[in-house]
Amino acid sequence: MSAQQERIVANVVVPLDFPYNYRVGPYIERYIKGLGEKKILGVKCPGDASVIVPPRKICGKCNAEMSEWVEVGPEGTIENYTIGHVNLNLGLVEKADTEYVLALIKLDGATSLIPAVVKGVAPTDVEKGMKVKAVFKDPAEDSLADLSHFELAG
Amino acid sequence: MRNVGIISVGYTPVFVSKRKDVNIPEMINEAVDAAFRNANLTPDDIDAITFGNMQTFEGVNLPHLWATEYCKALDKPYIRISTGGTTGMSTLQAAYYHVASGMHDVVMAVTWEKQSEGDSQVGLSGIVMPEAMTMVQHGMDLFGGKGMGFGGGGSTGAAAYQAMSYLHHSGASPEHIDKMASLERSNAALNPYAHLRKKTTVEDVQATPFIAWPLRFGHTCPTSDGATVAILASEDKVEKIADAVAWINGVACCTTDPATGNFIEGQITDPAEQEGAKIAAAKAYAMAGIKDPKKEIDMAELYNGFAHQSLMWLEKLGLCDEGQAHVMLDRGALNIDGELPTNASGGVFSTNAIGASAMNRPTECALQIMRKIEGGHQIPKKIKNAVSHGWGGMFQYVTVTVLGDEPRHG
Amino acid sequence: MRKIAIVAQAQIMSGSIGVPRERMLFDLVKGLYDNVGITRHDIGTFVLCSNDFEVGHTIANVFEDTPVGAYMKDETHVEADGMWAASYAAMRLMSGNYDTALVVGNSAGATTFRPYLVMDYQLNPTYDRQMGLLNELSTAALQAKAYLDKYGASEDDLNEIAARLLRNAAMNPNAVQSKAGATAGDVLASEYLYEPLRQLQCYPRTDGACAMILASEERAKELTDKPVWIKGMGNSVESYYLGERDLASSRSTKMAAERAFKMAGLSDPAKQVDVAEVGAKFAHQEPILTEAIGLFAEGSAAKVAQSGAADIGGPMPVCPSGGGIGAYCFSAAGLVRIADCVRQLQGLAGDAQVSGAKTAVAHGQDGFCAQHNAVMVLSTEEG
Amino acid sequence: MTFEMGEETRQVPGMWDVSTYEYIINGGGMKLLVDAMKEKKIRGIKCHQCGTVYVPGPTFCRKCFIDIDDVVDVKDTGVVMSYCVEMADVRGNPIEDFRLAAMIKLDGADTWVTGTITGIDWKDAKIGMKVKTLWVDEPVGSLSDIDRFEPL
Repeated sequence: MSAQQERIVANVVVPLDFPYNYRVGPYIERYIKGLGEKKILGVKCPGDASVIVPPRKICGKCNAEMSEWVEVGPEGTIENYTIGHVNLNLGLVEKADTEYVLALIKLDGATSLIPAVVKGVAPTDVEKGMKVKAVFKDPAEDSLADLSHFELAG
Repeated sequence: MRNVGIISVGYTPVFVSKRKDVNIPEMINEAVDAAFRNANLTPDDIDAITFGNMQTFEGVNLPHLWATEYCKALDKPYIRISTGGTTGMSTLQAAYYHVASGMHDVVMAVTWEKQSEGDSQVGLSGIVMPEAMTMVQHGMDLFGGKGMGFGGGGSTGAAAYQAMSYLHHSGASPEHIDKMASLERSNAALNPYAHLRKKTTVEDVQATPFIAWPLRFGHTCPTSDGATVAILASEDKVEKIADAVAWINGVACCTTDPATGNFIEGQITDPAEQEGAKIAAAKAYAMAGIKDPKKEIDMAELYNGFAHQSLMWLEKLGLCDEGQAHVMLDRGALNIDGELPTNASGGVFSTNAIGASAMNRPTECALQIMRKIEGGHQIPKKIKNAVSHGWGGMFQYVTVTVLGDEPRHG
Repeated sequence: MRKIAIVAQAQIMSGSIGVPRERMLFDLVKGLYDNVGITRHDIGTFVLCSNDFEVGHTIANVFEDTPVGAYMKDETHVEADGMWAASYAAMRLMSGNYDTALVVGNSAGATTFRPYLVMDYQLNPTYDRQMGLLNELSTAALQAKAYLDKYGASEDDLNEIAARLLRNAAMNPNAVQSKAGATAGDVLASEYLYEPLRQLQCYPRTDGACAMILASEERAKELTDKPVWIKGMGNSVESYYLGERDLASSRSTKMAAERAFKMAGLSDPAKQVDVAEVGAKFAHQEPILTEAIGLFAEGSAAKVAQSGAADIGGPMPVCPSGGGIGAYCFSAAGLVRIADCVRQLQGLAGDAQVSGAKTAVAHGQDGFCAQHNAVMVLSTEEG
Repeated sequence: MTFEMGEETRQVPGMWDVSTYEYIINGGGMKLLVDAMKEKKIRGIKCHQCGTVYVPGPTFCRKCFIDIDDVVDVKDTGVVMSYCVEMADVRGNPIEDFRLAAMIKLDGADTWVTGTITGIDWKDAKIGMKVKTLWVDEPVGSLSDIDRFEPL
């Protein structure tokens, strides 16, 4: 290819974003309504009796439809965690103002773990097995954010 | 080569413009369960799953991963195919090769779109976004029409150019497009899985305004939410687990070039030329042992985002001579009870969950062959050979699948 | 089943490719054709691999057909990791419908898109994407922590793995992140992102493409005297939901490997495999993946890292190319792992050559914490 | 069929941040073209093997699969290969002034360009009719230096 053409490369940026709106479906809909009443709802699999939070239609292990609703938590246990030193902003790494604890939490009565931020404990002190308790937004916003974060229990 | 057949088809209970009651994987799951139910199969019967949609229409990257449980795919081989408008049939053909290769015996193909989650106009214009921006940077007047290079055709895009070129070369008139539109919408009215299901007269079509002459609103497809699933099996498995089968006897695909979208490097082909369709059709017929498609093909399901395309594809796929499609239309040959029933389902033109649109063509053929059509559009005559067709990309992709009531011999 | 071989491969990767994607593809593929001595008309079927969210427009392959020579040809497109494109191409050949296939994957994660953002688009938009807690890095850190806790491995072991990969990458002309003589100390000196994950344990942003020609037995022997046979293929998927998975191990990789080894007729991979190229995006994924494949004992990362067992000169060399730490070309990543195995088996790996390598295993992944995994067994022996 | 859709569920937002992407596009053919337009000329690239003339010019011939770089001028007259008449905007709203939009094969080129044709009632437009370029008075090196096309 000729040098003449090789030199000419256009860097193009498209000055717009594509918006979407997602229907949450009946399971997340009911889960959000539960949060408004400070309740964390899961569903129980008729196959292996596992309790899944957040709730969804299908248990993949049993290929069964889950329709039995159960309340779990609000207390739970830290099963796994990481200490965040950064945040991602539109895919770019930014240093976090303060380090924070992101944990996978097993709610009492649940089989699955949910990811959540744990506050009120120094990152250096956090440990697997710690008991934590859900903190709800008050007043509720009628959104997923109503389960705000977790803090140490008791 | 191993023979492969479609042994079950599952649709979402409806194809509509907005499924407000379910999320994406919940909708997909409705079609998956229907496919199992319709052939008394269970997930344990499935060796692998192929999955296809156009992901920018929902803005979810690799959605098969989120949908794993809902496709009953846990612990199974799983692959995602995406080729634009042809995605549905490309996904079916991927399932075909999973079986024909000898790697697997029973494979499920899952295709869908939930277009109400996004903006399909944006999704489609997104195909050429960087190129269009380059043109704009060089002074193209994108919609104003001044200067060189603007798209034209309004919301029909280059389809209007394609329609005009087709009419010119075929001798068909704009009224033939109205007539084809009315025929297909009336077929759709008989199909419980169609989206636009209102019996439509030629006058009804002609009452709709023009978008870009020669195309009217009444010539354009809707955007739909829906999913379609097919289960394929090898010949030996068919005998064991299937009560009905339609054989996939010929598969082919072809790409030309982004004929109407390569603004910055020269548009090279007539959008109505569609050489790729001729190449793919010839391959698929040869594979299926079909020597004279005009005589041997009993029905056609063609991908028609716009009503003129049904006529155009009939000619490109060798189902009639060039310029004869509208003559067949006039003598009723394309009706459900005609010589060559064409888009008895109502076509993409009546139902368009885009990732599933090119899948609904072969699944319609399969159900017609199995005589398992629900609703009133079962073709009365016996179907020995059917041809299904997909179209997409920037007018450049064509897929063809030939189905039969008997497997290929030799 | 019909025997399929890889005839030749070509790859180009960079931290800033600087030319249009289409031009990059044309140069790469034209070079491959010339190198093998064929033209585009010798290719029976084209299988492309790219992703709308990586190329940044709808229908990723729309402008990829002509640059790879597919004009008026049979072409299809896989939208997943390149490993799936290669195995699908192999299946198309195995069917008997074609004798030759070109597989091409490409991705411009350094220039065009932001890999961590594109991963965000994989999140369930009705929950995880709304919560904003999970992302490429936080999920990786949770996976690393799960492994360290379960098997008592140390962060130093992860640093040793990263250091080895950086050293190997220094011998790979295509690597975009490398350091000759890198030590665990170098990795330790890099910033924490999410503990225990450090910057140098992560894949770098990479532009590039990889192309390879597959052929049936007859054609392969006509086209090369060094065919690399595809002996086994397998893939498997596990749950999307991290809270329902054992992150310290990879169930789906284990199943994928079992399927691939069964097809290849390998009973004792740890002994029978000479070299492995796994698509680990992060240092901690290497032990998780190689253990699942069966190359090392479960939970043996510490022992392997400290003993140098995975070194190029060691008993079970892993990623002599530098793997995902050297370069990670998203949609093409798994294809690059296969290509690096081909380089080893054809004796073209230069300073990183594993002497006498006859059997190799390649791995590719998709999803968070490697939700979906594929394994391919390659060999110089037709068998 | 008696399928009843369930209750409507809420929507949550999402975004594809296309504006964060940086595309690298071949600018060679476009630059060649718009530079020529400054002199009221139309310039493309010819494949020295098959003779195909592309406007704007790519860096390789998609048929012959070889690098191409022969710069050629094509005429500013051409033939209408296809056309349509825009009667609604891209969102489908009817417009007052219909626009005759055409795909035009410029004499000497194998590829087509699109443009607006004026000076003829749209009902009289024909595929195959000859048209000529109407240039703006003072071209600046932009695709808009071609104002429109008119029957020859």
